[in-house]
Amino acid sequence: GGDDDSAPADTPEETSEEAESPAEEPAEEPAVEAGDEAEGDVDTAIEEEESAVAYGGSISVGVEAEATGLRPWEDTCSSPCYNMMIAVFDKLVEMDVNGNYVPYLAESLTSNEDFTVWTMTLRSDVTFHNGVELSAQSISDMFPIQQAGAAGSSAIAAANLVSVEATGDLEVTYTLSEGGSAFPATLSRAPVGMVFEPAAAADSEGFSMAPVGTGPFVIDARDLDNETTFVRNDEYWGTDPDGNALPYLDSISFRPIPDEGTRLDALLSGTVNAMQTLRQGTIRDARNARDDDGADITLYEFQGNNVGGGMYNVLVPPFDDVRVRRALTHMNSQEQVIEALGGTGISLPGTQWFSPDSPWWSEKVAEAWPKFDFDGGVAILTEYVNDPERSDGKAVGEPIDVELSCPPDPTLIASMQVVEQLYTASGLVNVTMTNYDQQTHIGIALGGENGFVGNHQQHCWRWSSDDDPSVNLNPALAPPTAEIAEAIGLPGVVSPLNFSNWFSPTAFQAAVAATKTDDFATRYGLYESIMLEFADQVPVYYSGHTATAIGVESNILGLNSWHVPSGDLGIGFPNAEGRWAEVFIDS
Amino acid sequence: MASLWLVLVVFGAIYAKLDTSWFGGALPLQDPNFQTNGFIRETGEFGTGQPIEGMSGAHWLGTDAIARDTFARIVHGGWVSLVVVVVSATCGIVIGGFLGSLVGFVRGRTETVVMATVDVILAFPALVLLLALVSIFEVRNLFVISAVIGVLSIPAYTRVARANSLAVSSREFVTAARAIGTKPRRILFREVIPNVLPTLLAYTMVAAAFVVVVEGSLSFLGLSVQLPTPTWGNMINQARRDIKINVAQVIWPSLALTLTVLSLNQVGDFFQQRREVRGSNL
Amino acid sequence: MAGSGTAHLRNGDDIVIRVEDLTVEFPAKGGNSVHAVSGISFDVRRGETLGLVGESGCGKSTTGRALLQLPAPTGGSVQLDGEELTHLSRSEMTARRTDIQMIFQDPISSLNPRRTIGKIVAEPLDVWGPTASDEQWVLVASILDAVGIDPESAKYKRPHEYSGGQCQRISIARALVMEPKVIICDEPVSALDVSVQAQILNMLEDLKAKYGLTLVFIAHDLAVVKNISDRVAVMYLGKMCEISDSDDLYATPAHPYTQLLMDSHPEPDPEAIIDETVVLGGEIPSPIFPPSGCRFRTRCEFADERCANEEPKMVKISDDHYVACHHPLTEVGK
Amino acid sequence: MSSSAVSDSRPLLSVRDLRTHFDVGGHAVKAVDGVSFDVYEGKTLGIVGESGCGKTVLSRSIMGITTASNASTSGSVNYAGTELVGKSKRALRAFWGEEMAMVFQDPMTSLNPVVRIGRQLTEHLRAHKKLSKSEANELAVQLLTWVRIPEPKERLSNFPHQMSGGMRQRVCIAIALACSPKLLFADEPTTALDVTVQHQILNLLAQQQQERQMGMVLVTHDLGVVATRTDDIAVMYAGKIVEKASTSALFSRMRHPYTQSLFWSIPKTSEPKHTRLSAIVGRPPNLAALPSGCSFADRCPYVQPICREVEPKLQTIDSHSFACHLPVGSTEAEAALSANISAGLPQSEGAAARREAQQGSLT
Amino acid sequence: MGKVIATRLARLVATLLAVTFLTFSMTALLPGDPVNAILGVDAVRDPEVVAKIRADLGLDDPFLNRYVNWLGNAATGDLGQSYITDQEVMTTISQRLPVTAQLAFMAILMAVILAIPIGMLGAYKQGKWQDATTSAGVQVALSIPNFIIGIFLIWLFSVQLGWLPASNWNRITTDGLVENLKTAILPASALAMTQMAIFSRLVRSDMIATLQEDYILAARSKGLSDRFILLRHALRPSSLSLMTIIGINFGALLGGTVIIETLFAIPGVGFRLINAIYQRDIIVIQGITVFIATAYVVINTIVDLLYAVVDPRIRKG
Ligand SMILES: Nc1ncnc2c1ncn2[C@@H]1O[C@H](COP(=O)(O)OP(=O)(O)OP(=O)(O)O)[C@@H](O)[C@H]1O
Ligand SMILES: Nc1ncnc2c1ncn2[C@@H]1O[C@H](COP(=O)(O)OP(=O)(O)OP(=O)(O)O)[C@@H](O)[C@H]1O
Ligand SMILES: [Mg+2]
Ligand SMILES: [Mg+2]
Repeated sequence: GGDDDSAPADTPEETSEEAESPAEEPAEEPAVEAGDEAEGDVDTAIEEEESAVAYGGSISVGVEAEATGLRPWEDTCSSPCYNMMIAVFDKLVEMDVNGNYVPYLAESLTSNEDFTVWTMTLRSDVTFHNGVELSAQSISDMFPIQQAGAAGSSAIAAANLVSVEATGDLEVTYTLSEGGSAFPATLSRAPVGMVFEPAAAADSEGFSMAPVGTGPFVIDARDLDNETTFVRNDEYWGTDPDGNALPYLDSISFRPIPDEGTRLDALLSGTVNAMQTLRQGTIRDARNARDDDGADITLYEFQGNNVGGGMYNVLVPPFDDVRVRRALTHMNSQEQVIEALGGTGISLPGTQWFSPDSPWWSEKVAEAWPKFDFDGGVAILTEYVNDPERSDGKAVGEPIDVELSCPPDPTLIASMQVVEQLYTASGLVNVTMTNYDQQTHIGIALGGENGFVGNHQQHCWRWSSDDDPSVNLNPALAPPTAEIAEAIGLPGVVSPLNFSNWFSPTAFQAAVAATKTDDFATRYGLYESIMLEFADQVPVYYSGHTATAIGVESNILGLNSWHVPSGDLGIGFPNAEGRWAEVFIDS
Repeated sequence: MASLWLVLVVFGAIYAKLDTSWFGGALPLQDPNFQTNGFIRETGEFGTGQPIEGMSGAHWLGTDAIARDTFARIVHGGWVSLVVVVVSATCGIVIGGFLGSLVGFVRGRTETVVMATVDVILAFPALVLLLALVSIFEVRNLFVISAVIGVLSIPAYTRVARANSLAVSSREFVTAARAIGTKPRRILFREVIPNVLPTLLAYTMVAAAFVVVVEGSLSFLGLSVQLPTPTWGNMINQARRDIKINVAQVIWPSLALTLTVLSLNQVGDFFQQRREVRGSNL
Repeated sequence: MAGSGTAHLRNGDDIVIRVEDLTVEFPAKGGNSVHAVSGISFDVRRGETLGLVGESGCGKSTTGRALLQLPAPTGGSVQLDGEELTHLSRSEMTARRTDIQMIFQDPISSLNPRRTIGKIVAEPLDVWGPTASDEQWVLVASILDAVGIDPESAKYKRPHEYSGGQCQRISIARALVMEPKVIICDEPVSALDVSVQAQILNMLEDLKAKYGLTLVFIAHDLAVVKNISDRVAVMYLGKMCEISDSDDLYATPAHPYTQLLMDSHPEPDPEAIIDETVVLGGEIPSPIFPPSGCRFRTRCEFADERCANEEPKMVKISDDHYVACHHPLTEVGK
Repeated sequence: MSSSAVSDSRPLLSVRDLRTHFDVGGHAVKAVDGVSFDVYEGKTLGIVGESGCGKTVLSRSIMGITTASNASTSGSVNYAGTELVGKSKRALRAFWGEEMAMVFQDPMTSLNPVVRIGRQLTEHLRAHKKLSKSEANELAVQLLTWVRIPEPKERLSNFPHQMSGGMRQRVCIAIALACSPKLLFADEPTTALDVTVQHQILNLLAQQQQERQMGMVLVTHDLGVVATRTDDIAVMYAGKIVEKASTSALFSRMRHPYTQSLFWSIPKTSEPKHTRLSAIVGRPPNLAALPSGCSFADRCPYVQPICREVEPKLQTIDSHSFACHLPVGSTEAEAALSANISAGLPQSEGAAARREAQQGSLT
Repeated sequence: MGKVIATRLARLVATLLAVTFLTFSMTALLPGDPVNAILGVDAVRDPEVVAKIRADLGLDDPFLNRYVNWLGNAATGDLGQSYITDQEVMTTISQRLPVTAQLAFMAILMAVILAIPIGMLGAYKQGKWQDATTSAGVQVALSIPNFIIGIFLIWLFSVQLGWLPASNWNRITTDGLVENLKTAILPASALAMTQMAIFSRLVRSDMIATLQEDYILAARSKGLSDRFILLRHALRPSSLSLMTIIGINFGALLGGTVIIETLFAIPGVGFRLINAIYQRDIIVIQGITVFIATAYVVINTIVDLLYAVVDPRIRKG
């Protein structure tokens, strides 16, 4: 019940945008229509659309949850919400097919040497839906609103953004208290990067129901929990590479359908024309419907950086001993877990925070990551168990106690039971399994009162996103407690988001260093070193990358071939977030 | 028929729970939590079982998403239903039955207060109450779940008991007991409650059916008994994800649930009918 | 009539029960009250049987229960052996319950269906003190025997295994076991078959002699009341109409209501004359709004203005024969 | 009501050897076991007997409204030339209400509490006779007038609970009379009522019966009720008729010991207070396991060995039928009684006391 | 009558006070923090930001203060704003209650329409094969979890036959009644099954008791047909417990259609309630709870009043 099907999963629902830093190395050329490759994993199919485009028509899209709100500065936004927001709002910066951040509503974006001052020029021909013209002033007027918003204030704090000033009609200057090369990522994400009409935002509740942006679609009706409809923005600035005005569709509506089965059924029965999913099981069912039952649908699958798995709380014995973490990781068969998740042939096992499709992916890390090696794991664990100095204070030879906790999602429940059986098979682990609902689960992991330490042990969690690595990785490496922060001379730099409470000065410094340069090779090296340290110290573990998909009726085209203003192809549909401006119905 | 099924379930549950070596282990019950495709320590290899499999000789009712024997899980799942039914019925009868009998007997302000409380609980959306109660407890073992469901079934029992107690209290043997100078407490325990009990027991059968379903719903919300304990509810919930691949995995536990509820109702009806002697006039 | 007054009360040491101006009211909807019993008085001598007759709803049972303070009356006095019961606290009253017992109309309903006869009959003893159960049983058995129930087989049987008449015997035994001075019999034979009725009536007579009981016998059947009572009181709508020695009452009824009852009573005699005019005798009025003055006046052929304004008081019309009527039949010359 | 028991006209209802047995756990409960009698137009037959002797089952079996699934009825019920036993429910329905009607024991429960009096009075008329609503209403008012309910118009919209017991029973009678049936069954119509009301109701029934020349079967356990209001009486014991005669004949000379014992056990206002009643000992036999011979033998003051062996046949002498080997008043009976008294047979005690009392009063 | 209504009102107020207090305590006891839901997991928690949010929501006030504040506002019709969406709770409810109410109403209506004939048949043919069959069918319906029925209905009517939409809700106001019914019929049916089972059991057993009444026999002896007796004489007195349970279950459905609403993606109260619970959106939980409790009490009061219509014996008192 509830939309727990999606919510209790992990973090990616909450915030996950596509991002990659200015990358040199292009991602592997996307090719085959996703799905039935030999290896079986999801691949991302982004290619130039062949058919002639057509105007008109309406489509409805089944999404997995309602957007809590459509205020970029205020509402935390998950995948379904992004689908809607992107219809109304344009982002200042977007990501292209190669994973580079490129200007979108901006025409250009440059920084000074130490990345503390960023200067942006806006497009000139843009108006908001309410007729107000977009200007540099609009952007700087947005800033106080963003500072007051729940989502905006956090993002501003994370980016160390201190001021946004209109330094010309169309020129905006961003000043950061501490320079960061990944700042474009911030401008590509909703809380700061999505452009809304600041005057209209004064009425916060009203805005959520009737958002005003510059996007390809204009809000028409918003019936919470049921349907949100957008109609064509006739004044939209964007065009396709051939100069045709966008968007093609007359209208698009989004319908939250929390139940995975129903959502797929809704597509198969024509109740909706498109649907998204972040579940392997649903992708599997959709593939079956297409391949075996001849359903007339196209599946756009995407294998993102997002990787499922979990954390060991290294401040709690026995997880404070790396041998235990390493042993448990060796004993954990990702293949088996993926099968339990229904993702065999869909999801790839994880070895790092980046998927093999990502420019940040490192072969070296993949090699170094503790593979499934049951006997190896048992050997290490035996060593710990027989260590008279063992950290959990139990008698020599006694099994360790592990509390394994996931939100009560059937999929996660299945996977945790696989882990449990593997651990138990060693005879060295007593496993207790607990399920708390999402909020409790998060609350426990965050810790709150006791300095964000938490008294959790082994928790299901999800890591990473298609954003610039710094977005997710840096907060996760910051000191988890005030003492540690004090000790390294950075008092106050305590991160609640360091869920595993693992702190390594070298990794932390590498992460900080990676934000001080925009040289891809340097940054790649730094992140690789961090991932190698992960492979060595094992504060987290993986249970496979997250495959996502958007399924559409097969006459709906264009989802995989939208363009950034430069005419290049855009990133596609990461995390089941579609860009709908260039979608059309083939008649 | 009905009682035969119940006996089977109860026996299965107890057998599964207590001692699978009865009859020299001749009964073919597998380990309900054993993943047949899981890692086998001895051989150092993975098992040959298949997840979400159909019926076969090895697995009479197939296997679930992690290749466990569905038949064994259903038999073991009966244990949870059994305990939940017993505990909640006990809660209901002991607390609800007592309160209802009491207020039906003494009437007056006590009755107003108790029945108002009952109304409040009934007016409260059950889901919120259930979620809140379940979340408050740190551990969610079988006992806690049963107790929570039990607490929630108290109002209904109270109502039934009160209605009956009202009727019993107006019977003449209660007045007779007063007339011989029996103290109210003794009247309550000796005269009223024994006469309210049979109806309450008949109601228990119907309520038990309901309780089995409630446990299923709790499992559906992921809030029932801690894993890996199988319950019919959590089996349905887990198999639901793969319903497009193998419907049977949803059907089997549903069927067990259905048959049990059906049987309980039938047994309840039987008890009820036994007390009814007159026939229809039509 | 249906009046009040205390002229008929007697004096003497042998008065066991003396009821004066007994009033019982029950709350009714809309702030009204049911005037179930309105100021009746009577007394009962030791060893005497007082019969109470009247139509359904006239307050017979309520009177009977009021004697036991179940519930305590709204007003008036009830004396048992000279002791006022209405002033007793609950526990004091409980202590007096051994002296005054009650038998109910419905024999089946007055026995707890889930207990054995042995337990039911011994219950008063359990309540009243820790007698060793062997001793208890001896007493219980002797009394069961006295009421014609085989003690040995009764010990473990339950009420449903007995017929109505036997159940009534059992409840009589339960009352007797406390060795009470007075037993209130609330229509003990109304629910029984004619043939069984005779058995019970005979038995009550025997027991009365054997145990020296004083009875208040409530019934609506004139013949039954006459048969068993020494003195009969006729009630109508919460009031007392007439009280008299029973032979005398039946020979010369003085109250028109008593006469109406007698005319209506079907005697098993084909030669009896039926008064076919009693087709429209009127209905008994509501006890919530009883008529003013004489409560019977709405159905009385002799009623006049006086009856509406003035409540008749008990007057003596012959030796031990009192009537509350402005126009007693003895005077009218009927 | 005249006292002539036999009329040479054809009987309205002729019951022959009617049996209704219930199958209870494999045993036959012989609730009605070979009952025969006739009812004539304009005459009243009283059926008297103890509780459970089968009176109700008898009258319901005659009408054919026994519904128990375990019941089986055999014999013959001939109503005005039509055989009713074995007729289908649908066919019988045409007789119910129109030809024969029934008044039930308890007026509190035999009226539907949630349906207005007006509708209950006439719904069957409307079904049978296709009356319009206003015609039906008119008739309903008339019916209530017949049964002497004041302000009949206003009463039509009343619900049963707004009326007293006596009024309700009158309504029930009105319902029964509505289609002008030729035969009326009244199953203990006054048992639940007060004496004064009983008196009114019995008067009303008698009046209506006379006016309409209906045949009536008056079922009761009260000898007093039948004494003055019936033409003939049948006494039932354990599912059988044990004595049957015209009312006057029966009361002047009771031939069956059961009838006599019953009569003696009733207190009478004419007797002085504390008159010892002669109770019938024991209780009626279990209908599922009747003793061989005479069912009354165990309670009979006159009982002789033959009574326990041979079931007495119903014999008729001067149109007075009884089923007894030792009919009361016969010399054999007197001898048997004396023998029993001297043998100290408990069931003869009452008779002994009575004999003594009689002798005492003679001397 | 005035007095009756006054006592009823007093009871309603007392019940609501108790319910709201209970809700407040319950939600206060729930682990988890609304701030996490507001910020999202990945958001960097700047202590100042967190403190500001808490202060804005009054989360740091003592429990009783919060309750009393809420109560004061609620008394003036202001149920507050959602922590998460900032929507007025009143608006949230007014948009969703009609949906859930319609579903509940349709479910109950369908259930009653089916249950009465089924229950009557069972009682009329008690012990015969008709009774056995319907009873068994009814009990199967009773024990199949209703989401299973829902999944089946979607599969059959949407995917296989393509007759009806698989999810979501067309509002009468915007799409008209026909379109509205198209989306309502499947979820209402899924809900109706269980209700139908409960109702028909009840009708059956009450009817069996009614059929034993003397007045049924009396009606028969009047020569009325069985059909007529069943419908005109037996049905009404047999529907008293049915009415009670309709009242209770209607109340329960208003708050408890969560699973079906989620399955069919219907914008109803339960759907929002469960989300509010998951998000610890206490103010919304509170508002919805109050509404459900009010609805429950009001509906049951109406049922009590309806009793009098069905059973004139009650009318007098
Ligand atoms: N507990 C009560 N509450 C309200 N009214 C009562 C109560 N008990 C008795 N009454 C009313 O008091 C009146 C007298 O009742 P009571 O039972 O004494 O009559 P009764 O003469 O014994 O009648 P019956 O012959 O039917 O037993 C009746 O109108 C009855 O309705
Ligand atoms: N459906 C049935 N199944 C079994 N036995 C039955 C059934 N109906 C009636 N009897 C039995 O038939 C016998 C006669 O019953 P009936 O009701 O005719 O007695 P009655 O003479 O009318 O008694 P009362 O005076 O109490 O009304 C009783 O012993 C009764 O138990
Ligand atoms: Mg009484
Ligand atoms: Mg009878």
